[in-house]
Amino acid sequence: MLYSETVMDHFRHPRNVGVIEDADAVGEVGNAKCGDIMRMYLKINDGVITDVKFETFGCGSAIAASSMATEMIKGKPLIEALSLTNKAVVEALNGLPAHKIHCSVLAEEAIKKAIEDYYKRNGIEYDKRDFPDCDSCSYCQNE
Amino acid sequence: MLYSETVMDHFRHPRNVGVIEDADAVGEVGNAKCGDIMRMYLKINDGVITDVKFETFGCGSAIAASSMATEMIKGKPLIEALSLTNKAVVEALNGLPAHKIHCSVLAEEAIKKAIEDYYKRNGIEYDKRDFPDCDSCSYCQNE
Amino acid sequence: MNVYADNAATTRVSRTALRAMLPYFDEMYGNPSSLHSVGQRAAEALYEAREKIAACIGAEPREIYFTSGGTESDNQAIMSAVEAGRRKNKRHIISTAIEHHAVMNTLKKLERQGFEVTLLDVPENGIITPEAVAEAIRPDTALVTVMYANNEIGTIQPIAEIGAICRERGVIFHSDAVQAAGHIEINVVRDNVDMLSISSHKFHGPKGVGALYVRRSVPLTRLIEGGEQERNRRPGTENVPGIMGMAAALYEACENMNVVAPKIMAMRDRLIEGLSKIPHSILNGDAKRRLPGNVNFCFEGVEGESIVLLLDEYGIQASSGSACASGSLDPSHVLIAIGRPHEIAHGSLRLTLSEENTQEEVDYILEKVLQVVEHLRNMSPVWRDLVEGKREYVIQ
Amino acid sequence: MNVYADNAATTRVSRTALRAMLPYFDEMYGNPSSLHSVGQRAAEALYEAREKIAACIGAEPREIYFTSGGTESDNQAIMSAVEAGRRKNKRHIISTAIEHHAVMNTLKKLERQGFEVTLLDVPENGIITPEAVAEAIRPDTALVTVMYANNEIGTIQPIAEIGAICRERGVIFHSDAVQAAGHIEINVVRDNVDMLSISSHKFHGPKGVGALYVRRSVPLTRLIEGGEQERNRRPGTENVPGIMGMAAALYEACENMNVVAPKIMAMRDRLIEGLSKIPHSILNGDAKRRLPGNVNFCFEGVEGESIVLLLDEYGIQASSGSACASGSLDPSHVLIAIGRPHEIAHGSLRLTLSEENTQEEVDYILEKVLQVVEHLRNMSPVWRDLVEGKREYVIQ
Ligand SMILES: Cc1ncc(COP(=O)(O)O)c(C=O)c1O
Ligand SMILES: Cc1ncc(COP(=O)(O)O)c(C=O)c1O
Repeated sequence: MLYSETVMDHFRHPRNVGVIEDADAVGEVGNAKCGDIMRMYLKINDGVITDVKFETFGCGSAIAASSMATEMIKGKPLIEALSLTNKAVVEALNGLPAHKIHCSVLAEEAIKKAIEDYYKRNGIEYDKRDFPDCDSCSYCQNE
Repeated sequence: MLYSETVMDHFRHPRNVGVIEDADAVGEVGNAKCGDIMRMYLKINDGVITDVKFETFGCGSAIAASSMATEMIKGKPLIEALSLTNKAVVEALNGLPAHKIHCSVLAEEAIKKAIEDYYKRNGIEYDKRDFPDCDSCSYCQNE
Repeated sequence: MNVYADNAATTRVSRTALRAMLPYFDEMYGNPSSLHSVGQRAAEALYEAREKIAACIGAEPREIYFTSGGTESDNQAIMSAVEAGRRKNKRHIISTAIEHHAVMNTLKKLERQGFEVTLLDVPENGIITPEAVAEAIRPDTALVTVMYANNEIGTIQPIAEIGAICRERGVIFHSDAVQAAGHIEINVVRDNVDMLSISSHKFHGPKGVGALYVRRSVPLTRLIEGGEQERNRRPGTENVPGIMGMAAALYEACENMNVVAPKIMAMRDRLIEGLSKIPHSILNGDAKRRLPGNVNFCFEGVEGESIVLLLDEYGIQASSGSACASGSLDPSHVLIAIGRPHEIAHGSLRLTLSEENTQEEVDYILEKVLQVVEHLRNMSPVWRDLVEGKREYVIQ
Repeated sequence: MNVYADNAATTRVSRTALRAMLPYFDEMYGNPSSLHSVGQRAAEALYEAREKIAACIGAEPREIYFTSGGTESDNQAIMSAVEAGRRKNKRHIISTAIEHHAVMNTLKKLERQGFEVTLLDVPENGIITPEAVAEAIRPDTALVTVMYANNEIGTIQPIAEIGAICRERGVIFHSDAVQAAGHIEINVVRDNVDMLSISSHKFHGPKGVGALYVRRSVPLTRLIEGGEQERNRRPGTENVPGIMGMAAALYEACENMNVVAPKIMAMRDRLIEGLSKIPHSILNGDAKRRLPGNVNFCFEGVEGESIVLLLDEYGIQASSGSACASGSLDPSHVLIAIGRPHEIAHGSLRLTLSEENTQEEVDYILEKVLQVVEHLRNMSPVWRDLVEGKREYVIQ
């Protein structure tokens, strides 16, 4: 199969799909042009992610990676969520095909974007270089 | 099949194979280098071919063409044998593959060579141009 | 229920084709170049196959060359025309923006070698006009290559009209008929085609074998060097069983076409009608001038691979225009060429039917596609934005 | 009695190979590029086949590329090495005078394109020396290509020794192992081979499919353009059943080699011994360093095609070195290369055995060859001249 059983499980039954209407932070990466968009909604309490939901437009591995990533940060302190790497997501998914690795990168970045949004909303200082920006992404050749 | 049934019949059971020890004429064409040699022996009486035998070193169609050609001139006046064309031999054989046509040419030429030999032995004048000569043959590239 | 609806990708080998192949594996397994009877029996089989295929497309047996598939046929046809052109200092090639990669990438290679390639724009209906070809022809045009029918959106090009123009203007005309052969009627004489590619596995023959029709007077050069097989134009021991399977499959497809095609077209049109009811969906390619079995839709707000994977969960095999499987993130060049924006082109679904499909299956497909599109839209941030008016619908 | 003794031309597809192919025609008929389960099952099959073939020759799965046969593999290997050489301005190629046409004619094409080709002379035993290769290598040598075993006279080249020299000198080394694979042990690591061609139908697999081994670090360029199959190196929908058949056949051949080869060699040696008793006959190629099943003789005073055709009348399928069937009048370039004069080279007979042959068949062959050679000598003007002393025997 193209995807591992874990990927397929998360694709078939994605965890934490949906919206948090009163989210404390929202992060979005990708664009429809390049074929993948991920949006993460966080509820944050005392520096801990108490709830997380996602919406994804994208391929099977994008959906699975979003689902897995939300599982991995739910209930975790922000600082721990920030250190989640795409590699960890790939491992948790039992691997992704080489050309789908970028989906795990998107998941990592969507979380970071959401946390950045939280820092911004709350006037918390942070180092911009720790956060992704779309221009540095090489996956889709924006015209 | 590569060859028509007629070719195979003449190849399997060649007519007039052998030598005429006291032949009135012998003609030989081709050479071992190019893979085909035909030798025709004639008995001639009153300008008529009363007997003919052949020996051939060569492929299936060379043997069949020799056999067919001897059948076609046996009992015929020299003048008629001289007008035997390779095309007639091919037709009598029910066709030859394109790259085997030269075998029928060899058969025609072997007969002509034999008749030329007869003319020479008997001091009969003839036009050299009516007879084949190996140099004009394009089938084997003699180095 | 299991519904195979990906017949443009490849087809099941028919019983007729399989039956035609089997004896050549372990009974008449000779090499057609061998002089002996076992080899000659294989050589005779090859000739029969050549006759059958020729008969199906209005050609003569000696105008048929066997290859390893559609890709090789396309490559050899184009490289041959280009070789002939090179000798006359003609370095211009005309094609379309919606060709298969086998043609497109060969043209790209030629561009790198200094050839000039004009790719004709394709209107939204996916069908180029003969006039566009006529206008593009120049004195130095070595080749016009236009596919008979498109592999993604199924549109059928006006090949006979283009052929007439090329013949009149003295330009070699090749058509990639890989998707057309066995599905719609082809006649190389009527169509004035000089070269035509076919691939066995697209009409219920085996994979790994194809043919190239080359008109008598058109020069064909070798793509590979070796022995003297295929009249010294395509070396290598011939794939005798594969060729027998291809010939049997094409013959059967052409014989049954009049009966089978209308049946498939009815299913196609029912599918098109049903899918059109999904809001913000659009049919790709002309509704009528398309292959009998081809249905291709874009659904706004969802991505193609996930549609395909979810349908597969329901036992439905389909494909998406996007070339995800191949590692590329680019959406289909065909959908872009007919004017679909990138975000829409990513959300395409291709369903390609054969005579093995049933009305019942069509209804099952309709039910499941509806379900899957709804499911995916429900988790799509793009769809949310559209619904909430934050983004404008591309497809009304 | 019917005796197939032309296994170097092609072989019967084994039951194992056929069984491995069958499910992929009409059950698991998916396109390996398709995302859905039917396609992915085919993709998995492809991977299994790659593993099997790799295991047989000591390679890694990702070093195996599937092609349409030995000819294509040879072409792609040579053209790739040449492409790599061109970039470094290396325009010299070393090969032997006894290569198959797939190699020889590719080299001829390259000569026309300005490459310099050194064809190593071959001694009478048909085996070149590693020293000859070492001496021929120059700073601008882009490729050494030497066949593993010869298709006509069966001689086995010292591939491991040549490989060691090429590796040391940094020259790409390709070997056409079409006749060797499945018949003698090959290990690409031990042999220091960079590229190696095989063809399925020479070891009881199906026709029209082959493979090319390419060492990890060696660049492979495309011969044909198209989709991204075979890691973007060989486009075109993969011949899945053919590939499965090839893998199964090679695996079986390699597994059984230790048992089967000695049996075939015993038959071979019995044939050689028997045929040597025919006056003025000579074995072509080294008596021991030859393929297990290969017997090749010249008989003075007779021509090869007629031997083959008459043997066929007795139910024995054999071949002649001369390329009569192909329309050429030239005798085998291999026999000429090992020093047989033209007139002798025309009179060759190749008998190639497989595990399907029996001792009884060998005796039958011996009886019939004797008979046929005598029959043909009796009608041969050349033989008469030899017997009558008008011509000198070439073979004593
Ligand atoms: C040594 C050798 N190389 C290459 C080939 C070509 O293989 P294929 O005919 O399968 O393309 C053959 C057999 O024909 C061969 O014997
Ligand atoms: C239009 C078209 N051309 C060429 C090809 C290539 O054929 P094959 O994969 O058999 O080489 C295909 C299918 O893949 C096709 O659909």
